[in-house]
Amino acid sequence: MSAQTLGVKSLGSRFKLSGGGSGILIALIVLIAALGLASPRFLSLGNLTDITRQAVFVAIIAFGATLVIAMRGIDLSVGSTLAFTGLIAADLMNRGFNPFASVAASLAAGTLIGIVNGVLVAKVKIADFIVTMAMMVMTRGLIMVYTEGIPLTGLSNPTFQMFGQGFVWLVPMPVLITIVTFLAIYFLLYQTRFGRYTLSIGSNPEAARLVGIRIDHIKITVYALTGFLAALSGVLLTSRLEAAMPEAGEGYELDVIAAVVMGGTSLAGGKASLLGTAAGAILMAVVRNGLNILNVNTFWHQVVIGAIILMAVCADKFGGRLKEA
Amino acid sequence: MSAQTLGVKSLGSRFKLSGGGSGILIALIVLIAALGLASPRFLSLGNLTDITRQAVFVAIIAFGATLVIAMRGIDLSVGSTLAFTGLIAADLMNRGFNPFASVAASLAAGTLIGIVNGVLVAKVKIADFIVTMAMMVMTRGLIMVYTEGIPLTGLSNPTFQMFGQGFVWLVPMPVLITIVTFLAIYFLLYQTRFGRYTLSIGSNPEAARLVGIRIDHIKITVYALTGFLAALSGVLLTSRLEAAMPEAGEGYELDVIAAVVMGGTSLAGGKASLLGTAAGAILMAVVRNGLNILNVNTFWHQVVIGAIILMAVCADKFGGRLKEA
Amino acid sequence: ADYGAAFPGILLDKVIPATGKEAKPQAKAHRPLKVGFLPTAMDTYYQRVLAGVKEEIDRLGGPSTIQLLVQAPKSQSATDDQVRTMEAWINEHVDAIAVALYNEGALEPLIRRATEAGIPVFLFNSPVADDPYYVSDIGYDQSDGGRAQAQWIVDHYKDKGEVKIAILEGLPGPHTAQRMKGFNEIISKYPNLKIVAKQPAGWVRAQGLSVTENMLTAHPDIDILVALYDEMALGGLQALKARKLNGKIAIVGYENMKEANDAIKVGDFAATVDTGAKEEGRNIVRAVEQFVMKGEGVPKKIFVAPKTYDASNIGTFDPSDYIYVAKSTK
Amino acid sequence: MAKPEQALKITGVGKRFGATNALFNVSMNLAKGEVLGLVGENGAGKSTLMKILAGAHVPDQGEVEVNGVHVDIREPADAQRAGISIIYQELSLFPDLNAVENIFIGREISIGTSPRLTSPLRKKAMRDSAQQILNKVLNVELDLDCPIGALTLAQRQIVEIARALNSNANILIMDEPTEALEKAERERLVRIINDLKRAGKSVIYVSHKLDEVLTICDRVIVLRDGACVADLPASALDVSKVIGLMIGGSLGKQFPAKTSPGVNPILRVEGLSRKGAFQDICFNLHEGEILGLAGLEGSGKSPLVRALFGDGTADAGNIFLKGKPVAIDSISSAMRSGIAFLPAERKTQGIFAEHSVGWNLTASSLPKLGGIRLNQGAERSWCIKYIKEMGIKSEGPHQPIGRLSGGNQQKVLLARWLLTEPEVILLEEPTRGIDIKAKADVYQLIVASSRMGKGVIVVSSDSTELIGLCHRILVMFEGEAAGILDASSASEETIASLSIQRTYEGTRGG
Ligand SMILES: Nc1ncnc2c1ncn2[C@@H]1O[C@H](COP(=O)(O)OP(=O)(O)OP(=O)(O)O)[C@@H](O)[C@H]1O
Ligand SMILES: Nc1ncnc2c1ncn2[C@@H]1O[C@H](COP(=O)(O)OP(=O)(O)OP(=O)(O)O)[C@@H](O)[C@H]1O
Ligand SMILES: [Mg+2]
Ligand SMILES: [Mg+2]
Repeated sequence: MSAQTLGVKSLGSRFKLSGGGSGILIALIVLIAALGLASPRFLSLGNLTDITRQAVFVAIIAFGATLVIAMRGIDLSVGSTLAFTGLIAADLMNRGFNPFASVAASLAAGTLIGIVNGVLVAKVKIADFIVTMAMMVMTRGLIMVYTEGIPLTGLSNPTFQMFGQGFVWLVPMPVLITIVTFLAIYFLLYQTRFGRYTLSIGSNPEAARLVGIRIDHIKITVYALTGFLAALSGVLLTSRLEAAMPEAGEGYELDVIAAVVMGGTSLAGGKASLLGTAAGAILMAVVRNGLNILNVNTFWHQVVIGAIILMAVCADKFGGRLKEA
Repeated sequence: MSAQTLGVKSLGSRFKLSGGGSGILIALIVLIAALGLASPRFLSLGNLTDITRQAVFVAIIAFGATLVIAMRGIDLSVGSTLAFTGLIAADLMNRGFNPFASVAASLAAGTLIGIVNGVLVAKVKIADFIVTMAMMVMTRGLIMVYTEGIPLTGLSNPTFQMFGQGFVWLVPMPVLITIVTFLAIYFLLYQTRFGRYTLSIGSNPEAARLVGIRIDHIKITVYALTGFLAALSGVLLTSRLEAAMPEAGEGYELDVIAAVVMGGTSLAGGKASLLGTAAGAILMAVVRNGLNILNVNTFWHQVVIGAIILMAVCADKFGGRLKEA
Repeated sequence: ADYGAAFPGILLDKVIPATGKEAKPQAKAHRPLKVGFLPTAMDTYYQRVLAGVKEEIDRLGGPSTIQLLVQAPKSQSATDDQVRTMEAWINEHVDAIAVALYNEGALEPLIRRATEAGIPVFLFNSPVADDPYYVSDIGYDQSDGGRAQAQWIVDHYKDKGEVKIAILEGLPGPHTAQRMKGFNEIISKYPNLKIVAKQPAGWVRAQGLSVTENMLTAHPDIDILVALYDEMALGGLQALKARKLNGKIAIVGYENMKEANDAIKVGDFAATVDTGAKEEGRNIVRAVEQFVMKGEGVPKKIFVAPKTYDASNIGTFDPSDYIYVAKSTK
Repeated sequence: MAKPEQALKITGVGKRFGATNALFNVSMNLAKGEVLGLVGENGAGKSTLMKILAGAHVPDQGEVEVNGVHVDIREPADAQRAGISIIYQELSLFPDLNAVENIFIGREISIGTSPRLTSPLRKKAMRDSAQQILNKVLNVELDLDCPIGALTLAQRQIVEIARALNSNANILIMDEPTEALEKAERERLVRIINDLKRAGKSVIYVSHKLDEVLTICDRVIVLRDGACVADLPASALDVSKVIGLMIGGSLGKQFPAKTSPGVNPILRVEGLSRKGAFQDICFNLHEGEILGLAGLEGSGKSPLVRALFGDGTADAGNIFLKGKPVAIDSISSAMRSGIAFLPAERKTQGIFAEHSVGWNLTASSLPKLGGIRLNQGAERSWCIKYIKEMGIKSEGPHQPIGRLSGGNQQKVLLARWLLTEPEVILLEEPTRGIDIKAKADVYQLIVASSRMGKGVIVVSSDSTELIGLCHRILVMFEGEAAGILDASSASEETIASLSIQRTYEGTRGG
């Protein structure tokens, strides 16, 4: 009985997760079904594998962004961070460092960028939108300074290629890494103080201070985590493309936020739906894949994508209501 | 005496305007002085005219965005709207319509896009960030569908060219139009019910509802106004370039928000500093102008721009504090 | 083999040896052949390439012979859009893929994967093609474009005393780098030709305008405005017009866009470089024909020479080169 | 006689905020097992002092000792460590979190010995003890799964109390904990305080309900303008003495004399119903009449008044203004028909905090300030007029209203609606959280406007207020009008029994 109510409870406390997330899940399933009917190839194992592999780069970052947004923050710098950290990994590899060292350095760099964001937001108290936007511009600039716009290529080290291209049985390595990341963040968000405090800050910052939550500490950590994840995504992308592109990750900031919000996490903060975020990221990949598979007139792509984002959010409102009722 | 205190009062009620705006003004003056020292040519009338002409496109839109943000909203669709409406004007001109008719149609189209944004936000109650982001993507898509990526050119009609290239005495027409727009919005924002209601919604939506403000109505109007201004900017740009470019206005959404927030209008809503916004827009143009004049190495441009945005916002915090003390 | 017949105007000195990792030629019997066409974006330039592709397909019998799949990313640099499209096409087992690389080393794993799947990959308009898998790299040498611009300047200004040059670059990247490389190679030989300003204008007209204005403020006395793309040059022209300097300051553009071409006729532009966009498109299809229909090998690089147009020879340019001319009307 | 053990000792605490000297050399002590009352006007410094003890404010000077050892309280965590826990006047809860999460926020139970940010939470344990506190101690039934943003103010107040109790602190601070509570709940709180006392814990009790303070507390400290003006055993005090100490003078009688209302109804409500909110409500409101609206939380009084204001419309029934039927389907239509509404939650539903008093005053009557261009001169002169008439303490029309005390904020909001020259004024908890003097002022203003022939409806959870202020009192129960009492014959008991009667029957029947 009490175990049962516990079940109910956790459902409740994750209401937004299931509720807010449910709409997008429905939308996703409908879309997949529709595409499956439209083109037999769509549901082929190969294609589904590709879709997941295409989704991971946005997904991983979006997991971090879910925390940021649940905290009533925003992070526009993720795309540049992805490119910057990918570059670092590639550069170190090319200088003959061992792959793991290079990756570690790259992840550290991402975390550092996140910390800078966090400090400027939490300590200097500049609006997160501006801080991360400036960081986005500056980081992209530093990339240009360093690469002069020319990618770093020739990353032929098989160990390094594993990260982005390897398989474990049938599961692509990047997908595996993404799943592990998801579970880790899921645990952090719903099972630990850290997650509680993150949501509390998003729900009522002043109260969070009054109950003794160290807001700055949490904020900086959340941005750092997001920077770390952007770097992880950067490493995977670099390993996947065997090159670090100076322009990598351009426009990711918006894709990421779209995935999070489509997933049912509100920009007003206080609630988060990590499952929804994952669904949101996959949905974006599915749509684009579908457009290619159906060879939709290339000029119509943006129109369709925009429309689907809107529909997904509506579906989510609707799905949410369903639950609430 | 009472007149004096009245002055004090209006100062008080426009606190953010002066306080929040003061920092950016300081930053702007410092920057201009510095550039003046670095290059004598910088302060030439010609160059200052160029700068203002370069600033207007972002400035005009930023005036609208100031209202949106003061209302606690956000509009990412302005860049696409600018391109779309510029296209409409150009297309109609090429079809031989009279310039004023073409411009009117283009402004109407911008307003319509704004209304759609507003309705989706206010009535359907979808997050403004998502609505306007989807609108941004879709509108850009429609542009591609229509132009297939090729600009519309050959706008040789002198009347139409007036808008973007004409002069009234020494004042460039677009600058004149921008000044008029500024005064109009300034009046709307600080002297009319509409402005009060807009700020009230940003300050405390629930209280706004309970004093009988028709929130949907105001929101839709504000987005419509912003769409209108984006179109106005689009017309000016098209007339200036004698061509409508499919990629016009890309990235404007961020420039605009940066200008507004640098100007001292908080994303938390409730307060607005239109003067600050104008300063913010000019600052962006000054920076880019300075980079070119000093022939700064290409690769460093973005780094500098990002850094200056951050500094300007800090300056504003600082300036703001100065006032409060 | 005499490639000249199959590919008129090909620069054989640009051809490099094959690596052996490429897909092998094969004469495919089934029709229509599915060919993917994947530029880095859809704009004036690629539309012109596409026109060439379509006309050449018409020559081979139209859609019943080659079914053309066209997909373009939302922006120049959206490499991961290209990744998606490539993967979709590979899963679809198209017969050939023609892709434009935005950057050096882009898509290498995808090109490899396609090649391993037996799908030949042709590159076009790719500033730097250095992966070992592509069958053929079609287009022109970007640094030749820069050389052509420089050469025109040299021919007209080498003994005009000190000449001040301002340059509108594109976004930092290989296109800018390659074109500047070629340009500098030649200009640097002439000490009287001075580059006084070099600023980025993001490939677009609006920035071409404002950056030119700003450069003119710093250097009112420039003699030549060089732009690495006509869009930026046309923006620059607006700036000159506003100062009544059009025709006085020589604009040297790049790409021979229609407007640039007209501008030369009225003397607003001094010169522009045509990089053979439409011919590039034709060569793509010719290469596909050779490799996938006839089963014959093709050169690893199918490059043509950029052609400089100015007042002296602008009349010789055939305007139909801008558009797709359906077969029937030919 | 053995001196009782010191739980808390404050010496020479001072605090200023810019110009205002909030606290000035305040010293006090608190014995273990003692309940100390803290009273004073709005703005006297009570909350500031308490916030200092809770670590929300850092004092400019002064010492704090807990159990005889000096403690340096710089942030809330320090206070928690020192065993001090507080119920904030402005609740500090998290609307998106549920009751359990709110009760345990900052004190989560987790697996493992040292509580780390990342150690897994023991949710069941927390849920069980939350259940324990709510059901056994406070004996309330709450939906533990619903985000508390969806709960009523009273329920939220309970959660805040539960959180404080759950902290097992030795020193419990309650800053106006009963403002939002029903009589029954208030009585329960009194019992809880006595239990705490018996358990040797100390309580500081801040309230404007002086009788309550005198019954609960052993000792009472009076603050005036940030200084401690009296520290006396409760037994030595009565309400009027306390008032005297608070305001440094005597207060005329709290409730102004009633004038008999006119005969013709200004507002008539016939069979007004909305499913799940209120059913078949009928009453007349006469010119110059003040009608009280009593009933427990959830009895439908709030939805009813809001329906009269067009905030959520009724599905059945008719509303007549001055005999003419009116369709009230939106707030603006209600305002057009001359109805005004003052919501209970001042902070979240009333004020535009960062904007000036003048701005807030005219928020609902801007059309009066001219067709297109707002006449800000007129705004200012009206504002000055009301500030004078209503005795609003402020630096003037330009001062941000957020800086005013609640009492003064309330007066401005009242003025906001009087400025619309309404026929009918609906007031929800008009004196919540404001001091006894401000209350008297507000009562004056209400009666004054009724004298001008307006009809007034007062929703309040404070029966004394209703009896003292109103002519008649409509008591609601489970959405129905349980009865209309004549104030002259009504008593707290009759109101209470009417508002819970059927629960008696229900319990008898069941
Ligand atoms: N956040 C603040 N900023 C500046 N001054 C403040 C602040 N809070 C309180 N004050 C000052 O401290 C004084 C005491 O305020 P406080 O809130 O303690 O009054 P109070 O006794 O709690 O009133 P009430 O009985 O209504 O709760 C006020 O007069 C005010 O001048
Ligand atoms: N942010 C602030 N800045 C300056 N003074 C303030 C501020 N907040 C409150 N005050 C002062 O504190 C005094 C009382 O403030 P407080 O917040 O305690 O109101 P209040 O009387 O407690 O209202 P309520 O009891 O309804 O909460 C007022 O006189 C006001 O001037
Ligand atoms: Mg208080
Ligand atoms: Mg108070």
